Amino acid sequence: MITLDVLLFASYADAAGAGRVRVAVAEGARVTDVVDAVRTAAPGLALPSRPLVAVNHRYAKGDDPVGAADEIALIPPVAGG
Amino acid sequence: MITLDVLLFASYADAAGAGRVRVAVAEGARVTDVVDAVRTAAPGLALPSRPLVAVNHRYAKGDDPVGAADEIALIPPVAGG
Amino acid sequence: MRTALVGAPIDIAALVAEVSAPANGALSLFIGTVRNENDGRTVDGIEYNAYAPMAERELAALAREASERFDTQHIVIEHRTGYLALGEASVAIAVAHPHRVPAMDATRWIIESLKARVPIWKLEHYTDGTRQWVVQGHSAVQGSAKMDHGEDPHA
Amino acid sequence: MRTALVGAPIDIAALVAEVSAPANGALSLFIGTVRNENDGRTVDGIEYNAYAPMAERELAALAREASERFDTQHIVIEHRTGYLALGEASVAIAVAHPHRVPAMDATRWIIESLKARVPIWKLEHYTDGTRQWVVQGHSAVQGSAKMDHGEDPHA
Repeated sequence: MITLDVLLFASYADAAGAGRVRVAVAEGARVTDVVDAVRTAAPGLALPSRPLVAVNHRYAKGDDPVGAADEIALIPPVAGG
Repeated sequence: MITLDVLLFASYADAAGAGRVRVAVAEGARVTDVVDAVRTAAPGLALPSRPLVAVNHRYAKGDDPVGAADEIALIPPVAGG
Repeated sequence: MRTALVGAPIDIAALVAEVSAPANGALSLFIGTVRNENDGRTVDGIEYNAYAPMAERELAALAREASERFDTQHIVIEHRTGYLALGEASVAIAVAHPHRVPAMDATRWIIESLKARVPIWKLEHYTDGTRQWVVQGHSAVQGSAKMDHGEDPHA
Repeated sequence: MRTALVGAPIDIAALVAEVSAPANGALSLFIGTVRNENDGRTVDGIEYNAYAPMAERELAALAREASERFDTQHIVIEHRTGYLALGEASVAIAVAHPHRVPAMDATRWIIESLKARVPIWKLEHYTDGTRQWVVQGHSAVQGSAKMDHGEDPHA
């Protein structure tokens, strides 16, 4: 298992009551596994069915691999400008 | 007959060698009559077949009437901006 | 809403401030500037010549029409006249609106309409000492006499 | 070409100067500002919250992509973070180009792309003391919990 601190922002951070959530996933885990682990760890977050995820500051796909050294963030619908 | 000083600008003024050309047209003349009179008075001007004409600072149509008190100008293709 | 032909440099920051208002979420600005090349010739500067009373009337009409089409009063248009050096702003259009799409649409509509109908002409001065009236973004070489020698009688 | 997340007011005149160059005949500027109303509620100010390293990366990528699509290096994008009062500029995009159409197209492409993909969020503060995260130009009332009480953990 590897431990990851997944970053949360804006409405996600408010809903979780924190700016990050710690999860554990298996070696060889994919982005979708991390999202599933966050759902379990922070049920109050009420994530959409396919939330946007960034890995190392880039938007990632569900089957992208993740490792212990990666910075992973859940990205609520953006609203800049 | 009425006498009119028709204003010229830019390439038209250069071609005519002056910023205005004096023409005489009949009472009840239309814009097209003024244009024809300018062609005769300033043959070096080489006007296009249907030059833009302004009467009192508004674009005019060929059959608009003109009078002695009107300010008439021939408008070369514009190039502002 | 304000439009003007101006003889001095356009103050961009003042235009931005002028159209700003608490209800606006977007501000679109277009600036036309004198560039150093046209049709392959090296430009030194441009002399802008206007049929002033008609150009002022047309600019005001453009602003009114844009105001109706795009539903905002926050429109300023300034156009320079006289000789402009490289890089100087010849025209500036500022439009503010609650929303971005109409702000940008209005700015574009105004510059395109201005170029189509406001009686202003430009005499390009080239580095080789010649000059030429510009027609629709191109120099007036074809279809009319070359005006290299021309003095502008309205300057 | 430069992009930045900034904590202090955006200097519009400086941006205009920064993209100016002798080969450019057109400069297009878009400014997003904090407006006093959204979805019928009276706004006091907006707190802009960014995932800073990713937002900076995305802004730089946007500028690079716009540079290739519209063939100009003269692009500056600045986006504010933190609390902005009414009327303050939250984003400014300046693009200069030899020609007007690509300058305006690039500006529009950048603001639309920025709103679609740069990880920045706004927490609207209303005059009644409540706050709410904005979703796609609308307040996040539907489809998610109302965040009136929320403190921003990243401020």
